[in-house]
Amino acid sequence: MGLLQIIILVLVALSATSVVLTRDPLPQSMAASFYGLLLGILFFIFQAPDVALSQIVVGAVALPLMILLALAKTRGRAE
Amino acid sequence: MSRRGRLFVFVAGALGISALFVWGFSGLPDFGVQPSVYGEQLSERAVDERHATNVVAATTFDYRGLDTMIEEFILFSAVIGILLLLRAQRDEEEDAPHDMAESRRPLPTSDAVRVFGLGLIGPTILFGTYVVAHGHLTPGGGFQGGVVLASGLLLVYLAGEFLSFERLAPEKLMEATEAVAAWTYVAVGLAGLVAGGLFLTNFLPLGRIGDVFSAGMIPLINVAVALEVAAAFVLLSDEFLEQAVLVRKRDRS
Amino acid sequence: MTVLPYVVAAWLFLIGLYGIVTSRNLIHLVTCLAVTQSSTYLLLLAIGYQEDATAPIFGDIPMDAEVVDPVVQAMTLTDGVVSVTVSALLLALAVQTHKRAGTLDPNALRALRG
Amino acid sequence: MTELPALAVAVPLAGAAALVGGTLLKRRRLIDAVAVAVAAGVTVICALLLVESTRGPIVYWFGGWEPDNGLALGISFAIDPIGAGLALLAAGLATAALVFSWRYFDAIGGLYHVLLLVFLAGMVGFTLTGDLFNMFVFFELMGVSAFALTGYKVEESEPLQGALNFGVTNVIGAFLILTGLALLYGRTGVLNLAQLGAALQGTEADGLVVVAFVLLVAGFFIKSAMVPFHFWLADAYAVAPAPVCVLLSAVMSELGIYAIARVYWSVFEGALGGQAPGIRVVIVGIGVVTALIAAVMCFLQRRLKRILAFATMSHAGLFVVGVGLLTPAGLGGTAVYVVADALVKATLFLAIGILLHRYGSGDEYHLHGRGRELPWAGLLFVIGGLGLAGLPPLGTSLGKSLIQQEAALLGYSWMPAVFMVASAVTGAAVLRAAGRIFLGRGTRDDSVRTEDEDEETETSGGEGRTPLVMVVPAALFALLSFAPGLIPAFEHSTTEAAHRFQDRQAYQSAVLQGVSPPLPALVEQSSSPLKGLVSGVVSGVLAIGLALAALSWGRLPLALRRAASPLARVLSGLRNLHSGHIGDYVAWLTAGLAALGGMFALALR
Repeated sequence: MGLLQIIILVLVALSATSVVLTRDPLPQSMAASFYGLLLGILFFIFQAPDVALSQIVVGAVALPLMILLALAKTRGRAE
Repeated sequence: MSRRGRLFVFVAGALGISALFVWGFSGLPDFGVQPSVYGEQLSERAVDERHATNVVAATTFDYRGLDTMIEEFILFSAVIGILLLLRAQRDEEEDAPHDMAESRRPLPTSDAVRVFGLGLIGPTILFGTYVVAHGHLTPGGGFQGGVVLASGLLLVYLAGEFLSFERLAPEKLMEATEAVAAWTYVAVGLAGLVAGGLFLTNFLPLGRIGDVFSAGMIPLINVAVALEVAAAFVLLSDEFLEQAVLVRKRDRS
Repeated sequence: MTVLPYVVAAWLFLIGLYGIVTSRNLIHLVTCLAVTQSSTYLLLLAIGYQEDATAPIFGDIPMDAEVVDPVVQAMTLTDGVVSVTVSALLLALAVQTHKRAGTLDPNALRALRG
Repeated sequence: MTELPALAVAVPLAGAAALVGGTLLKRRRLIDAVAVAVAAGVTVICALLLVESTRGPIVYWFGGWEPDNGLALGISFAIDPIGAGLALLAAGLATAALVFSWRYFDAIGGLYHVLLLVFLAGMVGFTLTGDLFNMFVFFELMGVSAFALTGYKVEESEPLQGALNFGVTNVIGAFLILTGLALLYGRTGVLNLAQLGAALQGTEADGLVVVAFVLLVAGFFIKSAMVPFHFWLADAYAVAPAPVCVLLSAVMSELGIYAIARVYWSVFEGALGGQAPGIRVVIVGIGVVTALIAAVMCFLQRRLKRILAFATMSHAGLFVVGVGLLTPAGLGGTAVYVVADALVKATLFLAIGILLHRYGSGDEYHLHGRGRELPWAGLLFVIGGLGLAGLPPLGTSLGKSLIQQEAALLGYSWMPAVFMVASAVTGAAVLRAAGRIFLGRGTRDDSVRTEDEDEETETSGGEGRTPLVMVVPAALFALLSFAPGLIPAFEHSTTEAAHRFQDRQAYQSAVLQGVSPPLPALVEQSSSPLKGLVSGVVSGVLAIGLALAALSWGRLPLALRRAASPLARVLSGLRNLHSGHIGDYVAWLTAGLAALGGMFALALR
């Protein structure tokens, strides 16, 4: 397998780890967005453009956005 | 359990699972060598049989169309579930629903952001439509395009106000759109019955390979899915946004 | 290196579970769940991948070209949409829980004992 | 007629989408009527499918994609009597739940009905499908609608936590299933169950096959709540509305077990069948442990729904024993037992719903003596409690005795003792609660004050009278729960169905070649009904005795109560494991998966 694949795979693993270890949800949503983007790139390299596109709109945009909104909701009433 | 006890149980389990994965995954073919029987077969026949150049779309919406229909209903029921969950809450909180033109403004939006956002709306919608319409030809389709379309509507929120977003995408309309889109998928399936085939059998002409109007019912389903996804996503954002707005309002008062 | 994709998939699965087990915030937990789920995308796509083959889209390539498996891609697409949907539902539950209990910390939520 | 398989799923889904229109119009009675009509329609469809499937498997290829040279291109439903029977059970119970809900909720709109119909479609599709990935998708559909239904309304404190625990653990279960599927696909390159079975047939059972089997079994064990994957269940049932509990408890748990049977016989038996004794030990062992632990937990509860939640789990453990015997007689006995038990649990959950509707509480101490004015509801509880205990002539006794007989033939001579304990203890818990509520026996409150004094209710409570639409379904189920034991043909036809279910060659040729071989002639099994009668009566009497002992605990000799105190310590340790903490649950799930893998690895080495 190509060097590019190896690099991206390792980056995906590292990025996933950082998503999990970022305990504060606000920075975590940013990390998750970056992770979604990396996965999207990986899927492009795996010759899966359909999945990659879906991963980018969903994983890098939609899900982090919803997390942010949920946070806004719960932050507002933190005592 | 104490934090440490929990971690201990987990680590013990995780070690076991790692061993299990090594044992199981080692039976897989080497990465990048073996095409599957099923996948190869579909790649060979999809263009001829379905006149769709995107084999993934042909698989998703035709050969394995039932999966996608059910998946659409997963989305549908999740949205209904969220409406149910958050609506109960809103009823309790929205004590005085009429005073709010002023306080509903969540954040003062700067002019630069506003112009930027407004400028993006057109291209976004256009791009979304393109992605949906060419789903059977090139990468993309109802899901990806649907989210893009919804983002176009959300830009209105970014550019302007929550209120105008509400006006553009009133909740009732979105709910109805979502239901109609979900219903359309079933109706397409039933149309296959009426046309003399089985449920989800293609009943439209296949057209010329490469045309936007080709591949039978796939573009139609793509549009239904796009509407479903876009409406669902707008509804979800709207539902969460409204929650956030209500909270800010309360904090201010 | 040919096992690397499988190793990474296993890693994503376990690290996500680790996050869930040790999470102190339900929203954080839902994100970790999404990480766990991404392991299945990677596994499926890696199984369907073929060296030197292109995407299964016959727009600009000859009809007899080698392409990667379209079925795993269809499955991953479905899986991905399901995943984000479930995440949204769980987020709504988390928001609602926060409203009732005033906290998102699983350690503080102990109403269902015994 | 040929379109029935598709309609079984399309009708409830189309109905659900159409009902959204009804919610926008805010016509509650219209919504109720349409929802009940749709569910009743699905019931009829499933009944027709059941009748038709007794003549041979029904195979339906969606989109008309029939196999090409024996290779499946599309998705098929492959319907046999057991799958169709479960679908019928789900549809019938959903109809009853909707009728019951007519007057049960006052303030809710139609979204509840929409979700219930989607849930029904998910369950029906799950039982009928013949494709592994499609099974996963239906599993998720069932899950998503069930989480939302569980978390939607508040009865006791922190209800959403129950839905969250339910959601997170079940989603992880779905990942396990998908990972197992990916392994199988990597090996065989196909997804149709029959095709998978054909591809694995006669191959060596190496690590990949075993691990795929472990992952699928673990995923489905999460759904059916086997120890140690069970923690979510009591949390979810304690908070779900009573009519939803009927579906969760009487069908959804069973579907996990059905799925294990389905994948074992259609996919894995060809590769793993030679090592059936090893698999049997593991699965039966897990069933036994679950049955006993859950029975104990059941007896320790005071909230009616939690009592029933653990009773559900305990009996699901017994179902797993029946299926895990891996023989036609074991599966047939389980089928009888599942139907009978479903009717009993439906009766009980609806009876609890009636109490909640009337008194706004589902706690046996709060309700102490208040049920005196509702003797008929007390009767429902007593029938239910004795049904759980398996007293003849209730149908449960027949199912249990069939499984016990088969277990004894396979060398598990101690199995009747397990069945007796699990049945008697779960039955006793219900009878004890009934004695306290309807007769005012026992103490008014125990020493422990509960934290949920201000429990909210899912219905308005305090209703002066109970509407007929709530009484009739409950009474109907109580009557029906006698039926399986009294109709002799029922036992015969389930045994036949079980034989067919396990005939992998016939399944493959029906699905892939479209040819149904003639049905094999059945060997009549000599059953001794007397034996079942004795053990049934014994557990019934034991249950009554235990319930009476619990109600007069304070009056028992002090020495006896002292002797029980070490036991109490063990029990409180067990209770503490059920912490309500999602992190704990997932940690146990991880360890459980590893343990399950280890056990299968040893058994199948």
